[in-house]
Amino acid sequence: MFLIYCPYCEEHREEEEFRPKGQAHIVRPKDPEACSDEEWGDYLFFRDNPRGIHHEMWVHAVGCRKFFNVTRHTVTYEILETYKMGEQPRITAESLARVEIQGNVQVAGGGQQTVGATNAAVASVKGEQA
Amino acid sequence: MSNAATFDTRTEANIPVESPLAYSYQRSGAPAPSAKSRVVLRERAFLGHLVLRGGAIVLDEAVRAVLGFGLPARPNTLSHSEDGARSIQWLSPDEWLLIVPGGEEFELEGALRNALGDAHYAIVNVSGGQTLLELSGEKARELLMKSTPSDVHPEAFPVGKGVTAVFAKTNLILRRPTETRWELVLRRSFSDYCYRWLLDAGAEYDIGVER
Amino acid sequence: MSKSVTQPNRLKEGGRIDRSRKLGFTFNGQHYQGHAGDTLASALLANGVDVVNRSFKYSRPRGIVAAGAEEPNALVQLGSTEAAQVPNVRATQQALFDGLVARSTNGWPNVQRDVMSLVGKLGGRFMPPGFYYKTFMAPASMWMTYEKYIRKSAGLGRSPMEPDQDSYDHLNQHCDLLVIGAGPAGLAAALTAARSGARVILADEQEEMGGSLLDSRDLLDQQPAAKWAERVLEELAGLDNVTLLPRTTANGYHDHHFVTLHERRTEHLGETAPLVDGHRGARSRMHRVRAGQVLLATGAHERPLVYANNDVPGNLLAGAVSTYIRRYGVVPGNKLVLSTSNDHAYRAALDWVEAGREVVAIVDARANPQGDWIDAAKAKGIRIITGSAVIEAKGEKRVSAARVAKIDLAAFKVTGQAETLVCDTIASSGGYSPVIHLASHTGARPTWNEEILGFVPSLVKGVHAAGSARGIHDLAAGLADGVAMASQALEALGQSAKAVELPQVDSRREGAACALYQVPHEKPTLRAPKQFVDLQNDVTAGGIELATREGFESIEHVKRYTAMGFGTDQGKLGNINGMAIAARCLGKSIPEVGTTVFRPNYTPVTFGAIVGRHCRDLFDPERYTALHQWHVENGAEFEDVGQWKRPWYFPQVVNGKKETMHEAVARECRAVREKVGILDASTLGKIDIQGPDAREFLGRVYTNKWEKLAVGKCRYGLMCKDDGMVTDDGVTSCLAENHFLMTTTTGGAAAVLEWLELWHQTEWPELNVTFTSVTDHWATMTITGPEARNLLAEISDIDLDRDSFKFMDWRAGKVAGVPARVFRISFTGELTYEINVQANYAMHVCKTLFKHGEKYGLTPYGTETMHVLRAEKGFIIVGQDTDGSVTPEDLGMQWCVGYDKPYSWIGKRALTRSDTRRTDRKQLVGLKPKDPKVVLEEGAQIVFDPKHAIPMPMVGHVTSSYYSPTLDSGFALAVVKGGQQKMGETVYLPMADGQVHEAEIVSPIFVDPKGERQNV
Amino acid sequence: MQRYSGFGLAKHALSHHENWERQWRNPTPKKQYDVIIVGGGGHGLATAYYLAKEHGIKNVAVVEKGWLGGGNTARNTTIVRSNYLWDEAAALYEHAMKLWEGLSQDLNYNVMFSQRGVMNLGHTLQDMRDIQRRVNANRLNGIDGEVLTPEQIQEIVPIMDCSKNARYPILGASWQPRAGVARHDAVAWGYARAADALGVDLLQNTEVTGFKIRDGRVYGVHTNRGDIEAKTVGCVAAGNSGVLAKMAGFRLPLESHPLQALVSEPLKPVLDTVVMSNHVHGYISQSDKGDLVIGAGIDGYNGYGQRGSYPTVEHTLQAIVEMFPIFSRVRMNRQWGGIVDTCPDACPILSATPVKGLFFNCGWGTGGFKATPGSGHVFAWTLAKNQAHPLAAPFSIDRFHTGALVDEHGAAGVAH
Repeated sequence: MFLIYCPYCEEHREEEEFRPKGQAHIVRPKDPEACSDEEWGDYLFFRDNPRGIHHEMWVHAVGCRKFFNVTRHTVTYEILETYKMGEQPRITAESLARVEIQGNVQVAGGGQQTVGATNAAVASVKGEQA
Repeated sequence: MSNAATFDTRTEANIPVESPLAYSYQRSGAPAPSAKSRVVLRERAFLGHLVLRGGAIVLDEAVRAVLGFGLPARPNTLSHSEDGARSIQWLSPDEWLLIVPGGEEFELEGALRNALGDAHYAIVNVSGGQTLLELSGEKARELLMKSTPSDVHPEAFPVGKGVTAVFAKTNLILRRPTETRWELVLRRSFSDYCYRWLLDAGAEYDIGVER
Repeated sequence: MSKSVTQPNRLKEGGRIDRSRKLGFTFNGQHYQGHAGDTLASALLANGVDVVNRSFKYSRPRGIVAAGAEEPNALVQLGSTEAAQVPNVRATQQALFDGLVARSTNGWPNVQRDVMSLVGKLGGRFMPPGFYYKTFMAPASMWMTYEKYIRKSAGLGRSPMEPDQDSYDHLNQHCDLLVIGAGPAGLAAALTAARSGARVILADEQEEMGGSLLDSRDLLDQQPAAKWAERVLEELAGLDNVTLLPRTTANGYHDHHFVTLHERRTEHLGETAPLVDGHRGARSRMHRVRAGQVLLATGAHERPLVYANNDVPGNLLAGAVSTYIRRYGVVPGNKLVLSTSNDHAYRAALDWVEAGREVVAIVDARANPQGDWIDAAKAKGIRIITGSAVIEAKGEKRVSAARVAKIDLAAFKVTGQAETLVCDTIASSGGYSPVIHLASHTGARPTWNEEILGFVPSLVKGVHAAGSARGIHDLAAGLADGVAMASQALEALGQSAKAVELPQVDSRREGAACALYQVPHEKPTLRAPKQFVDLQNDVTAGGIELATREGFESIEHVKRYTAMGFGTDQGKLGNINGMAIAARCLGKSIPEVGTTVFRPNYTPVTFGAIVGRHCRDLFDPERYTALHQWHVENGAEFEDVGQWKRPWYFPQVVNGKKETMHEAVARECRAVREKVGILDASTLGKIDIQGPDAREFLGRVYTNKWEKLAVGKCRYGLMCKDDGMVTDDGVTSCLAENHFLMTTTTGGAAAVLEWLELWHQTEWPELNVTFTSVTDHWATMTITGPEARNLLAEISDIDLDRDSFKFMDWRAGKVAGVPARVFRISFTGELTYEINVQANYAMHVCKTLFKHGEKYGLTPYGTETMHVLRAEKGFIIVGQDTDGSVTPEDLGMQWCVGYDKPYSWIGKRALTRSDTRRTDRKQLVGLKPKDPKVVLEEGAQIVFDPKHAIPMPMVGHVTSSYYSPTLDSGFALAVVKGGQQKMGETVYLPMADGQVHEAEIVSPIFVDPKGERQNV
Repeated sequence: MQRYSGFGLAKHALSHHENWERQWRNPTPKKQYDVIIVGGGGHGLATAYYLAKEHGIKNVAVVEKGWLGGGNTARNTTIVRSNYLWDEAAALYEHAMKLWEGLSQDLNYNVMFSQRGVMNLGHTLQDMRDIQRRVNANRLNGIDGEVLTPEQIQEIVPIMDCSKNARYPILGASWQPRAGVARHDAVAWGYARAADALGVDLLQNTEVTGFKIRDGRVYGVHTNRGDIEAKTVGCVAAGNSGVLAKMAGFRLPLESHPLQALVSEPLKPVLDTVVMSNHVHGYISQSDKGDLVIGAGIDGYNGYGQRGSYPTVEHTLQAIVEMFPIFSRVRMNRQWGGIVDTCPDACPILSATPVKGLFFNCGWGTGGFKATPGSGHVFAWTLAKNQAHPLAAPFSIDRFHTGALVDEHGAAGVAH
């Protein structure tokens, strides 16, 4: 069960208070009538579904009822940041990849980094791993 | 003016009213508190409950002008009048719950609307839809631990805090106005469930219900 | 009780039991006695009970092997009454209580003489791993018969057949540091954190905290180690910031340091929770712990050696022998042979000798073991046979001898002549495996440590391991590690650790262990007597070898093919040995073979404890309206709609007979059509919408137009998702220029509110509008029927004149002296007023209505009558007449679609996709059965050609179907392909009983098609 | 291939089981194959088997990043049924059901397909409408099924609480007698052994790291063991389909979610059929070993972690104890999670893709195991003929653009 920091309540709360709402930053086309069926279908149904860093929307359903965004690793389930609606993530797959190449650290297949492969720089960015 | 309809839902005192727990008392009973009771529950029915929506700065100003105290400054906290009879709780960055003695809510709404003028805000009277329970006693906190995943340890939940919380399989508003007292604000339709839950979970503490 | 008092294996003194308290218990129908402080296992051993169970597959006699959670054999069925039965209780973890009743889980007619053991003896050879995949295939039709017999031998214990009388609960806990395990490292860690002021929880699975300190031979500060443990526990118990949880197993480590701790509160007291002060508390309790940091001080499990017939009762773990002697004052035999790969196990022999019994020999696999333990054994005159191991046990229901031989570890073979040593007990030790289960739950893969010959946990951030749990088996080092790891955890929390003075431990010289898992036998593994790896699942070394021979090379394949580690002990004893054997067979190293993943639970937990209080009456909330008591008192039958209890119908007693639903509904329908009925409509969702942009917002989320709705007016609205499918509907009223009251379906209320918030917060934050649920604030009573106006007029000050208060208007005024908003909208097609009052007044208004309503024939009706009446009018129920694949156009509700609204409202774009443009989509129509007596089945499938062979092309289905008292016939709503263009055509409904009903496609509006009655 | 039989088993017993052959080889990858199947789970192995057996295409590699059958095949609750609502889905699952019925003999591997019947409970009036609708549709589609009354249910499952006092009383159920359970691992192993015998190379520990694509056409895959070429590549990777699609340069209408399951300790037989309830949200059967096999819900967030949230397990067991109060003292042994790739309409994707020669078979969500033989069978046809099998045609990716969804949420309900 996750522990999620609500950027509006400014507290960590239990996952039971929240509901996941899927991929974040999906914007409804400004002019739907100008969309092709393909574009409209893409907007409705097609998702990034990454194995790794995922920006996703949650709602603090039992709480402030605000929607907000979470950057989370979909294998380790580690939450790297939460941010308010309208804001952009500070941590992305790309930003992490840059750090990882510098650190030359291998992440185990399960996504969990083992004790033998510690690297402070990556660990701090990757948050929960050490 | 916000151009919203106001409506005084109260009427003469001689018309009978029923609290959301009326059926529950009849169906599940209300064990009287005894010397053994380590948790005591009391319903404070028929209070005035108003939801305020809008920007904190404008609302704070209006509330101060009308009630003499302001909005709570921080998320998840309460502010209240000196005698404790009126309180305002932060619910979200643009939402507060105002609880006042029963019967004050309509005039208060009007006064606030006057004070707020053309500002963007909303006030909604929800007095019929919720009730407030007080919990006290040495095991009140443990009873809450059985019921909610919120951290109710004094370090994490000091006096003056209030949150929306998961409670058993529903949710409610949980507040701690004083060192010894907890308040639960329940939705009417879930109140029987919450009441039965409290009696069941509180049985081992000889929970008593003050009526 | 005649022969029950002897306890032949109980020592005169020693151990932590209370000899002054005698407890009687029954095992397999035989009465015995033990003492307070015993486990069921120690009491059975004290009484000389050898055979405690039969094995799962081969039905071999089995005895107690271990003293804790790793025990694979001693599973019992507990309980003296049916409702109190608990299957598969591990005797080593069950505290003895007076009157305990237990039976072996297997063995028929009894565990001593088991019929199935013949099968095991003779047929064992014919049951290699996976044998069922290779057999029972011919003839195909016989598998179900074979399976019936296979199933008969399934299972260990049995389920109770009566409901549990006990209750369970949850306690949500939060702490800075959770310490799991109260052995030396855990106690040192907890003490460090506690003194530093952190919120600490210390949990330990055993009856008594202290772990290995309780049976240690070591002295701490010149005192028995247990004394130090007692002192520390006393200090911890006195601190406010510490919660001590004995008898509490951490059974699952979930994300973000959420750990479930299962506290067995009363299982040591009796089979049901005792009455205390008139209350029966929870039998057990699940602590749902959110920890800042977690410290695993879970210790290690000793590995047995794998040798032939190592399952015969009398084969025990060396450490268990010490535990039984030192903690329980029980020596589980007379003549001991110890087979070991390490120094530490020597203490079992020392304890045995000191208990006054004979150690036949210590058999050490190492050529030249050196160390203090060895010296101590020599000093006691114990024979030590080096470079050797027990290769085979002899005996059937109890060990009678051990065959010992020289072995070559590297070549994996027996190199000398075997010597047979007469004995009744063989203790073995192949080293110590850190208990890595909880760390493994987090998803972190453990890593093999060649130095300690075990897997050590990998740790995600926030998790720490200390002491034996990470391979630090030395006592002094383990204590220091506890302090160090607690300090590390505190630092991570931003707290600083206060220094803790550790007790002095005498240092001891210990030699290195050797790697020994399976012991070679003279015969090849597949021909040797069975060498058990997983005792609970009867997995043998030969089975593992066979699996690898057949190409099962991944350890997961080996595990699955042989069932290794699938037992209730989850391979605590066997897994590492099994991996080592697989590695040997595959010519790989253990880390190359890898480990399987441990999953929660660490040890099994009753469903009841996980369920907690969320059962029976509290399984799920029941939501009531303010009029619920009235409904109950008036005999309503209820329908579950979401969590709401809604009156379904109100059966009356007519001539001493209670009406059927059909009768009641017919009566209620007639009352509405002819007089007046009343419905509790309070469950409909109600959302207060305020703000200058409210109107614009409504226009975007509803399919129809809202810009012209005047104050005092109401309008029906239809809501779609952006895929164009109908998702909710309801009436929204304009209360003031910037103020609306939206109603939603009962089931959709919460979802619609969240839907509105979603769009407002994510797409249109610029719109100035707010949404607040007022569902519970208002109670809604719908009075409907020709007499509705007359009735309302009696108790209301509102001008009800048909021209001033028109259909689709709302007015405020008083009803029964209570301020009310009255909406003139209709879901029945009759003259209708929906009276909304603050819910606290609802009962008064309701009673007043009935007081005045009697003369008008006011009749309460429920959801069933509501459904009939609305269906007669062709009004849809979202979720019944729609299923998420229906557009407004499919419903024939083009009148409710604002095609030319400036904003491309939610759902609009999707209506022009190629599939939604099709003209042969399923469309809502009415169906008139050709036989008016027929009420079509809801869900009946519709075909055009009933003579078509199966599979028959289906063109739609019946969504709503009722008998109409008004029409005196059945009628239905349905969706039919292209139905709107097929009015008057005949369709067919082939039913399960062979009947084929005929029906005509008609307009869905059956009553008052012009809508005159609601306008009167 | 060494044929399995009771007689053969006895013969091997006499030689101490020292002469059993490998069930499949462990070959070195060839440079080139006619077809590459990415994903060595049940569906992938079945696809390879039917390619070889029915279409004579034997130069096939199954590329598996871990061990055969190690994904959802090994993690599901083994329910097999075909009583789906919509014609398209029903036809596909019934096709699978017919193959299940002769599978042990076809593969010469006992997959322990046990047709003990599956019951879907209805607790509300709308549940019952949906059940009637589905059973009526099944019947006209030639799929067995009936609607049971509470009394009939009680007779089949005497230990269930069918009383009116339950929070959500049982109002009825749908019942498919031909449905049941099968031994999940055996399905993967049986297909693997049979495919291997026909010449298919099963490449374990071989991870696809990319696709070789030129001019919009696939030519093979990159793997950690080198490049492997083929002009036809079929991806059957369940939860990891989205990752593969990304490698090939497109997205899918999928989200991968954790789906949890759990088992009790083994018990003497007490429940002989499969009971599912969408409304109180739980389903349960008892394995031949005696474990109660219980499906928990799907977690709402995306996750590849093969574990989900604890409250999901709590809610599931609450439902089980609500239906079976006698199980309160039974103990839960183990829980685990799989990764399910869910489609917006709860139906699979069996489809060509924007890359020529590259096909995807995915999106089975919570219902993949029961489809294994049918999925493999129609996908093999599709790969062999480079054209959608008629049963696969409705499940093309295009439907998410045209809007022709096959909405099986009602039938899929909770995970199963």
